[in-house]
Amino acid sequence: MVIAEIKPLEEIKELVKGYKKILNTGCGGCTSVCLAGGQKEVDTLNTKLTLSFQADHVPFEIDGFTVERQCEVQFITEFDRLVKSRKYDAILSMACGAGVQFLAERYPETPVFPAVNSTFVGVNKDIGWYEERCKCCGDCVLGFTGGICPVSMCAKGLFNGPCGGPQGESCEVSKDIPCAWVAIYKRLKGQNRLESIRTIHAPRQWRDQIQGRIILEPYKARYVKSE
Amino acid sequence: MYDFVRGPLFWASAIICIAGLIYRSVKLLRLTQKKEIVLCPVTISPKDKPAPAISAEERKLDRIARFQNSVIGQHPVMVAVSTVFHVCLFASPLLLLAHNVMLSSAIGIRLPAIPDGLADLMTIFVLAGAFFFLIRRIAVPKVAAISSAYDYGVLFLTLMPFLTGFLAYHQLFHYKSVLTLHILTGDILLIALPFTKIGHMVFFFFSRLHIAGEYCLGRGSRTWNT
Amino acid sequence: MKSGSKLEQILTGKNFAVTGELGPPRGADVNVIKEKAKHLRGMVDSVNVTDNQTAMVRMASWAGSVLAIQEGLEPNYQMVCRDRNRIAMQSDILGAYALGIRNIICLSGDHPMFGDHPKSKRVFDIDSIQLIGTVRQMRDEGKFLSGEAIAVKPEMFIGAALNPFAEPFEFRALRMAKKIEAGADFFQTQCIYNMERFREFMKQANDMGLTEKAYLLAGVTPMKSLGMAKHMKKNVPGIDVPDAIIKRLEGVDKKQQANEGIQIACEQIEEFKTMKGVSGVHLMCIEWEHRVPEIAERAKLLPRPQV
Amino acid sequence: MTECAKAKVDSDTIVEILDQKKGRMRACLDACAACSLCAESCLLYREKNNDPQYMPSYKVINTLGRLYRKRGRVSREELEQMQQLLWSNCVLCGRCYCPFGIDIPNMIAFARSILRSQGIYGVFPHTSGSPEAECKEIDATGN
Repeated sequence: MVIAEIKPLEEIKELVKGYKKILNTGCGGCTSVCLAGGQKEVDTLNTKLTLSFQADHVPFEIDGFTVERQCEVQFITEFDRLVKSRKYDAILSMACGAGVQFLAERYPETPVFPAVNSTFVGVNKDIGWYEERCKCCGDCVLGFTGGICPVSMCAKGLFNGPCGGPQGESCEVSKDIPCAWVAIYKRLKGQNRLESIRTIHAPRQWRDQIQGRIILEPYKARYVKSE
Repeated sequence: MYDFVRGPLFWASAIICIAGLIYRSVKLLRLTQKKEIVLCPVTISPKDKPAPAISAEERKLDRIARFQNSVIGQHPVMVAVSTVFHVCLFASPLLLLAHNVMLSSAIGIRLPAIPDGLADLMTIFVLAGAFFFLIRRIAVPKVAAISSAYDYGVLFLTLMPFLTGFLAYHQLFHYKSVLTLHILTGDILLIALPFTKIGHMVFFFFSRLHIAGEYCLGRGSRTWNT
Repeated sequence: MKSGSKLEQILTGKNFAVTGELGPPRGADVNVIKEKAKHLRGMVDSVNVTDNQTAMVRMASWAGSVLAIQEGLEPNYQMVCRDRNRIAMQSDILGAYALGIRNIICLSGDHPMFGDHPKSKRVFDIDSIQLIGTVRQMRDEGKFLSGEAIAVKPEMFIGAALNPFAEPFEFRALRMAKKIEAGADFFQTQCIYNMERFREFMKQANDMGLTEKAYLLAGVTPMKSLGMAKHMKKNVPGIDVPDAIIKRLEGVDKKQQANEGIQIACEQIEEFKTMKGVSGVHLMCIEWEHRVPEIAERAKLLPRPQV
Repeated sequence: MTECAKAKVDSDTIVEILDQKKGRMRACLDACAACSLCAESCLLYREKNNDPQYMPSYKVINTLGRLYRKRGRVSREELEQMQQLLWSNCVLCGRCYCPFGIDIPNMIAFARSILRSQGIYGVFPHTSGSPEAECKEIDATGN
């Protein structure tokens, strides 16, 4: 899932400064799961902002509303009624960058601000501990790397690693990070699949260079423009 | 009848209660296992600037916001009533002078006793709490939606010894019958304690204090087996 | 001949090659290069011109290489994958060739985290093996990575780096094989201190027939002091300093440590001269260029052959 | 999925799965005091105007709770009602609060796996539920 981190309060305050009536929107998807932008975080942030602006003697009003996911139209339309009736000056979104933009697109006349930093696609290692596993590079190589991603786990993102830098089994950048390629080598050796990294992997055709778009095969007839 | 509920039945139910609670605790222990807490460095890069220190003011804000949005801040009445209810539920029967005198004469140990007036007040709190819960169950839609006969039954079961105890203390109705009923319902409650949802007392201390999770109040040093 | 560079001629002529290192300055001062070149001229066959070494901003390595040519040295133009994508790299290769550069060394590069801009965005569009393949394709097939034809091919002698001391050890020879397959003509190794492990590695490389397909120059860095030895053992990634070296430096007077360091290096070079599969040495005397003549002299590497 | 297979409920399989986590799940179900304090922690409960059907405890009691109570002997219709509660009424964001520390999301996930064993899958607004139905729907659009 997308892992996000809540922005420092000062930064959020700076973003919404000057707007008197704000809607803070939570997301029940990834940012909720990683404890960054769910309903509880919306409530807590709203209390903090209210108290903080109160202390500054700045008029400020904030509502909170959380929907299933902000990356789907059918869920963000839930905000329509509120946005129309309450006439907000600005919207804060605690969803990932995708959700923020989807909201901004739906309410083009209202400024939409992010309250979290989307950081990576990762796993839930333990409660409150998340680790990156995927860079969404658009061309998965896990098949030949023993299920260990060199794009996100190797500091240099090498496809023909390891470089000359590992210190023991650690990456050259920090002894606290395991070298992805040492791990790849070991796993493939254990599976008797070293062949797959003895061959040279050619420069790849990066797919994450322009905005990504996927239309599933069965839906192509429905959406794809005919030339 | 009086002698039976006071004598053999009481001892039987006391033993069943204690054994049952131990059984529940052991079972929970066996359903869970020690969780190894892996330590990891907070910053990976030695050149990462340490996060700016959070100001005392922001910490205070954070505390207030957390408190206001916690269950205490959101449902102060409910939390207050249930806290008082639970404290009195335990304290009044355990610390009642009359109970302790009997306990002392039977097995020679006794707990510190509280004045009868205070115990009486505590009983009233328990009854009031039970009444509050009852009204809540009936009148609040979200509670009504999940309330079954079992929930009412357990509430009744919990309430009865206190109601009869209160009546007996104030010598209302036929004393001996009320007293017998008091002891009988008390015995039944003791037996029911480990085997009904009242067993949440064990679960609460176990789960909230020991099982890792967002709302864990302790270190979270245990986890479920599967 | 692939490029006809002096280094290539020396190596193909079965002469024991010596390469040196010339780090461009952290500034636009040409005199720094002139000064360093003065000590290296005539002592080594070609010099590595490093590409923003340890991720610190320095004068561009192609510019340093051109300045080296002007000073009468043949440059081994280093190129790392850290800072440029495949477009910039191919364009720099064309430019370098046009300016008279004939040797190129393709490297991954140190991570930006080590440098003065630790939070810059790393590129690594292609990795070092892919870069070797790119240069080979440009030279041998006359094609860009895209497959389109190049009007005048950049004919470069392609070098690569090799660290026999990093994990996983068993994979290091295989990686050398991969680099040869990609198109590496010669290798320079990481600084060697652990001779035992190096001998082991060479045996592996010889057995696999790798040293018949590419030239290998053994990396030598004389210890300036005990402090440097300890620092390298502790802090420098991928360098294996055995305790014996530390002990040997500890055994001599502080003033004699530099001398002892050079002595150790000379002994190593003597062994490399006769070691099967080793075609030369790569002398990395970091910020110690003025001692290169002395080292070359004492290691009996002089005079350098004329080609 | 044929209509015939759809009508049948394989109670043995349900019981088998129920038994796998019996100790833990029963302990959790037994601990629920039906206090309703979990309600507000559910974003859907609040989004849907405090509809009790979205309350975490309601969802668990009426799905997993019922499956244990009836020892797996439930009708297809009951399972379909559970499907509503487990998929439409829950996004499994994992944030339910329980004063006793009952791990409600885990119980919902477990109940979902039981329903899947009976060929009942997530309900999505654009499909009729099962992957088979989704395929059919796509076929119907001419692909």
